[in-house]
Amino acid sequence: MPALRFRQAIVAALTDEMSADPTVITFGEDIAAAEGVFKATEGLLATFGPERVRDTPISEMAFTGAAVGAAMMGMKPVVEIMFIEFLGVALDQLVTEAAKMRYLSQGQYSVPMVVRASSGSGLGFGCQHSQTLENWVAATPGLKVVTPSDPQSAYSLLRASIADPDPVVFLEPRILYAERGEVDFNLKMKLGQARVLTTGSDLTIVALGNMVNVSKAAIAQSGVSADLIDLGTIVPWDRETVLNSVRKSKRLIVVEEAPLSGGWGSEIIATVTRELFSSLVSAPFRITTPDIPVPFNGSLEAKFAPNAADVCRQILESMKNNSVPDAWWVSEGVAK
Amino acid sequence: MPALRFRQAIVAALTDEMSADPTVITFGEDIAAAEGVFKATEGLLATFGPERVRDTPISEMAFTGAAVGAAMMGMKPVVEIMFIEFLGVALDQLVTEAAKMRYLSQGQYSVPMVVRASSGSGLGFGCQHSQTLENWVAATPGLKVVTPSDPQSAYSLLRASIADPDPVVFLEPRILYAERGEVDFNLKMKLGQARVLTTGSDLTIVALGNMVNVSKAAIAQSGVSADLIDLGTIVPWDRETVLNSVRKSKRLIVVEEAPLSGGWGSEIIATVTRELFSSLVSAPFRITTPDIPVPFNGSLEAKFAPNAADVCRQILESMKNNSVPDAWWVSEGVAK
Amino acid sequence: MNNSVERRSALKDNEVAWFERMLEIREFEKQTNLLFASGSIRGTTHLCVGQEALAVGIASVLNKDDVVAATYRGHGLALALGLSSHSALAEIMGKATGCAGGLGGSMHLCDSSVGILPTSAIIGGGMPIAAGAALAFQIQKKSNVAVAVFGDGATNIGAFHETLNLAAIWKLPVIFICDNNVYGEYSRFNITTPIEDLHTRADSYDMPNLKIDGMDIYTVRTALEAAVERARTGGGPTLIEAKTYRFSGHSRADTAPYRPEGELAEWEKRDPLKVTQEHLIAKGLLSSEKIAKMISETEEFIQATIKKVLNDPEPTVKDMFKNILAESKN
Amino acid sequence: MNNSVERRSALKDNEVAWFERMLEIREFEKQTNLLFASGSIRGTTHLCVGQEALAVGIASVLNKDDVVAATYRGHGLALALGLSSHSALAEIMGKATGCAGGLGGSMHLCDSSVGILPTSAIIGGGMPIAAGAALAFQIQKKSNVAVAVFGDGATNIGAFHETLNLAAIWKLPVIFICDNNVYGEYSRFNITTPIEDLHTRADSYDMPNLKIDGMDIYTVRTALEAAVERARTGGGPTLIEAKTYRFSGHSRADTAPYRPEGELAEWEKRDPLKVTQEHLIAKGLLSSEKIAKMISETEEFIQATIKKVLNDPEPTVKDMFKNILAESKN
Ligand SMILES: Cc1ncc(C[n+]2csc(CCOP(=O)(O)OP(=O)(O)O)c2C)c(N)n1
Ligand SMILES: Cc1ncc(C[n+]2csc(CCOP(=O)(O)OP(=O)(O)O)c2C)c(N)n1
Ligand SMILES: [Mg+2]
Ligand SMILES: [Mg+2]
Repeated sequence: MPALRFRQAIVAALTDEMSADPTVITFGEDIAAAEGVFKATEGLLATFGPERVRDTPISEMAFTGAAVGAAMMGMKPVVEIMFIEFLGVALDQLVTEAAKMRYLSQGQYSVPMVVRASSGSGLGFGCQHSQTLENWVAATPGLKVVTPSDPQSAYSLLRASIADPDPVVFLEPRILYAERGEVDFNLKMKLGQARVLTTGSDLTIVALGNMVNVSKAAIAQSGVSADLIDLGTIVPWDRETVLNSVRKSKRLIVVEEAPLSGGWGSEIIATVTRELFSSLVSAPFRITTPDIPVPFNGSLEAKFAPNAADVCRQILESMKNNSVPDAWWVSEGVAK
Repeated sequence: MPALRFRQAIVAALTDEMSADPTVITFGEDIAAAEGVFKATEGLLATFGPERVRDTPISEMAFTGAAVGAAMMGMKPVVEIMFIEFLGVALDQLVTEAAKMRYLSQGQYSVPMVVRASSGSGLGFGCQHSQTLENWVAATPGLKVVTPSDPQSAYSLLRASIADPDPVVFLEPRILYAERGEVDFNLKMKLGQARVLTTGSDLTIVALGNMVNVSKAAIAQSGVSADLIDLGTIVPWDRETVLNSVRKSKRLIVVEEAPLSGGWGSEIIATVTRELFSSLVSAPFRITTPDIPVPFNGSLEAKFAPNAADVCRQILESMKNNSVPDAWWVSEGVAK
Repeated sequence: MNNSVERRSALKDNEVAWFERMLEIREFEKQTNLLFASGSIRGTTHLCVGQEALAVGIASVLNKDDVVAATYRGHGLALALGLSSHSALAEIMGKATGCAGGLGGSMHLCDSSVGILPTSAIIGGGMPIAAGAALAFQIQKKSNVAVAVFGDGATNIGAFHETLNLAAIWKLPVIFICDNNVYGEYSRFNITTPIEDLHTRADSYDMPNLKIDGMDIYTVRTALEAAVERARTGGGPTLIEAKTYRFSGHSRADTAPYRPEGELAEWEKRDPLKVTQEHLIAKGLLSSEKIAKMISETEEFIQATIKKVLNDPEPTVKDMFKNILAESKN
Repeated sequence: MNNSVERRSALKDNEVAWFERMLEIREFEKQTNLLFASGSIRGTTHLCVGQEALAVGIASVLNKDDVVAATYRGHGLALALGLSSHSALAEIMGKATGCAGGLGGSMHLCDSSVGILPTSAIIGGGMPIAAGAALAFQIQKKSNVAVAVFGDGATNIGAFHETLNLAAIWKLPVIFICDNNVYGEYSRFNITTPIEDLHTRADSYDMPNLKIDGMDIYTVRTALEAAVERARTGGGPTLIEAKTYRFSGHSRADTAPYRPEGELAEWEKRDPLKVTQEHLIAKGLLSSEKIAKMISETEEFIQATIKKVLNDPEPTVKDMFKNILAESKN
């Protein structure tokens, strides 16, 4: 199996879907001639030509909406929103148009499109280019929301997203673009199906995107025996896998790169609590970012998103006395 | 105390703030000459003139952003986004600009603006004009999010929102505009402070907006002894009041007009579970809308948002055996 | 072949059918208004009385495989394009027999068999979608066109600007039709827009543009035919501004008190039904007797439709859980 | 009076100071680029080499109580408007001494004492904000103006259209300056925009507009002075398109391989520093000796600044929790 960078896995998924299905097209800002600011569309223009691979003006509303319309007419457009923040100028087309089309036409029209967007902190891009923002799309019946954590899931989940008959928001943790990993091109993954990456008896950790890698390192450091669940798809998320794991482990931590207030992780906690309340031995809890904009300074940004050392600390503290550890900003006395 | 309609309480709050503070201005589509499609700005143009009360073009991005800039220059703009959905064409200015200005200027600039937006279902406006969409703004450090539930809180919380030095999203349940209630103009309410509307020993119910009224009716029907907490402010929400209540009642239900997946209520559940896990006698849970677009048909729309009868059923079932009742769509066998 | 397709092809080169359809729309809107006033329709309605010539003109020029992205003010266009009055009214009344099963309502009509994309209730919502449909046609090497119809007020929304630019740079087979009915909600368009002729905004995109009399179906057709021909043959998009007038209020119970006195009366002189009727009489295609008969038949037909719709079933609770994702199809 | 205000007033009617400031910006950007390349600056940078005449021209015309909403490509404008090289570089290097405490970074410079609104990293983000500032001035009956500076690519975003329309209809004292540096990221502007002269887009809003040579500070000043005068006296907004050229790549390590051969060299003939220098020499205000001295002094000054910044403290963990809401002030 080849070892690909994450961004190359994206390219491979696009290439394979575009080769297999002539209705797949892709467009976005500087994705064609320049092959993408993250080089996640490298070679596509050369391979598939300017009809199917297009540069757009800086007009996210227009080109996201164009994807909706093209999808309704039988194409499978994949658009790149360079940074998820830019959906702030185009959200209407996704949440209020694309997600409603099947319903409003009672199945006469469907919208098989994918919005790829880079997301998350870690690269020193400042607070307007470093957010995760899943909350903008996560409470939208009619949309699916996917986040890969490594080149393999980037490849397999992007293929599944493109093949999906409904609109999918595919969030790429931009900190991972340059990371390498082996990719089995024959490995299919289904949307809505989580991966159990490590198995263990004491604890269930649910994570997404780069927090999967952080959690994996933290588990190793901590020495606990834990199920690590890579959710992969946030909407719809894999309740069965998570519930089965927690049934066994009786303990749950969600590790999440999103603000403490309002992130998607509380959804997992609320559901697990609802379903498994009496079998839990301790309070399920989240490890998140603090409720602050993403800071630019490098050492501060490194502290901003959950990191392995702090996740490890919280795992160990929580296991020791079945209690919920303080967030680092509380234990370090810098904030409430 | 006068009995005002909810929309009149909005008018009164705007009038009183504009009288007290010449920097308060307001603009939006058809809010001046026509006095608002919901008549929530009635009389303002006549009283305060065309300089401070303005009709805008259909340009939500421009006028929301204009409020940001005016606020930075010492004004206190209140803009009306007629239906919260229209923030889908303007979210950038709120989440990525307004909420970041204080941080990015390290306190040199602040953005004391209010975005008023009608929200929610119940009036037969169809799925693009009936959503609640708090999730678009709720996970944004730097923003406050407020929802009144009656004319009194509409009046007092809107005044507090306008006086607040930071950007506030003020969501008005549009089903309430015509409802009447007594308003004490001297009653001040603070953002972030919940109201305990009924007190009881057996159960804590947390609700927001019109779900407060639904919950009140349900509590009365059910005969249980419950604390009914009207959150009022979702961000930052009043953890103390909620935790204190649940400490006493040991049971929590959140009643929420938002999709089951991804709504703000899971935040309350996750926090209460984290803090009070060992003292809870049963699983805290949410009563929400199903994960579907808002249906137009009247009887279906009436079933869509939690109603008193169903909340009452769920209260009674949950009290009977300390378990979590099924959502109506599960118990009625229409969906999973 | 379904009813909508037949109704659509009935307009093909049949001038009397145009008039007939305009009459149907006029009566449909009149009755919709009454049903709303009497409480039989909930939510809201946006009538297109005064704008029938544009709707039928568009429908008479386009093929059924062309698509149209219209707005909440879409009853007339939908009926013109082929949707039956029954299906439209049933939708507006929330019946299971409506074009969206009663789940969409007045602002969301749809019929894929004749290219009616779900109408959007968001200003500017349909424009990029029309461009996207046109993009699909271009890539598929089809000669179909997409049409976006929107109001004067909508020319101030960002999506208008972005979409026209995108369509121009990609030379998409899309026609933008600004139905300038003088008002956006309760505001005369000059309150919100600093220019008089909105079509000139297309100059910003080097896009052919023109204004036309939207009250005259013949004028509408001529302009549209040229634009459609250009689009079908790779010449790219066009912006057409049709000057019309909204004879009714904006929505619901609005009686348009903000209109200057006499303005409505002035425009009523050019009522599209009157204009068409004069053409047809002059051409010898209609007589006043025939017209009177058509009117009373239309009235009867709409009354019968109302009766039928009133007896139609409502969607079930199960229905509202369908068609959200492909998996929830049935 | 703080340093920024002094630096700003130093430009008042002082042609030599303009040149000096342009030299400072040029050297600042050159060193920023090197610091980025050597790993001392993280994240990204967007240089404005080639665009200095516009930046300093703007700063030399505006009063310190006027405000400017600029973009991520904002180093030059910020320095021109008065921000010190130290404060700017410290911000870019994430130091506590930066204008945003090291929490903002290269794309977010700010200084309220001279009207630098936090620069926005979102295309079109600053335009409505500038209009809003102008609205405040209008209501406050101040004669201040607001200026929005943005790129050629930004004229395709919805906010551009909406904001120009709003500013026109309200006659706001705002000046829109399109810094057309030929490229938006890696795309020549004609790839994404079907017209050559972007300023003509203001015709859509009945707004005065013109294009100018953005390489010549004298031209910039003349055009801006007229626009500012119009704005201050109630005449409303103006759109100025300044034709400039981005001598560097878009950001970070981009070397602009997509540029046609010879294009850069062609534009370098009109390097704004060269142009200004020629003016000043012709006017007898500068000699080549003086210029050589200024250059070496500037180099030394920036080197000294770098040294200082490198020794500056980083923000503490506590700092990042401040200034989110009024309550979190300290
Ligand atoms: C983004 C957005 N903003 C505001 C509205 C509310 N709204 C509905 S119709 C309307 C007026 C539209 O005027 P115009 O474009 O002239 O169309 P007309 O109603 O006259 O057909 C407005 C402001 C909306 N639906 N969407
Ligand atoms: C809404 C949005 N879309 C896309 C981007 C990514 N982006 C950053 S700079 C840029 C090019 C802007 O070009 P132009 O307006 O000409 O400004 P310049 O960089 O040349 O100064 C793009 C597309 C963004 N920041 N915001
Ligand atoms: Mg109109
Ligand atoms: Mg540029």
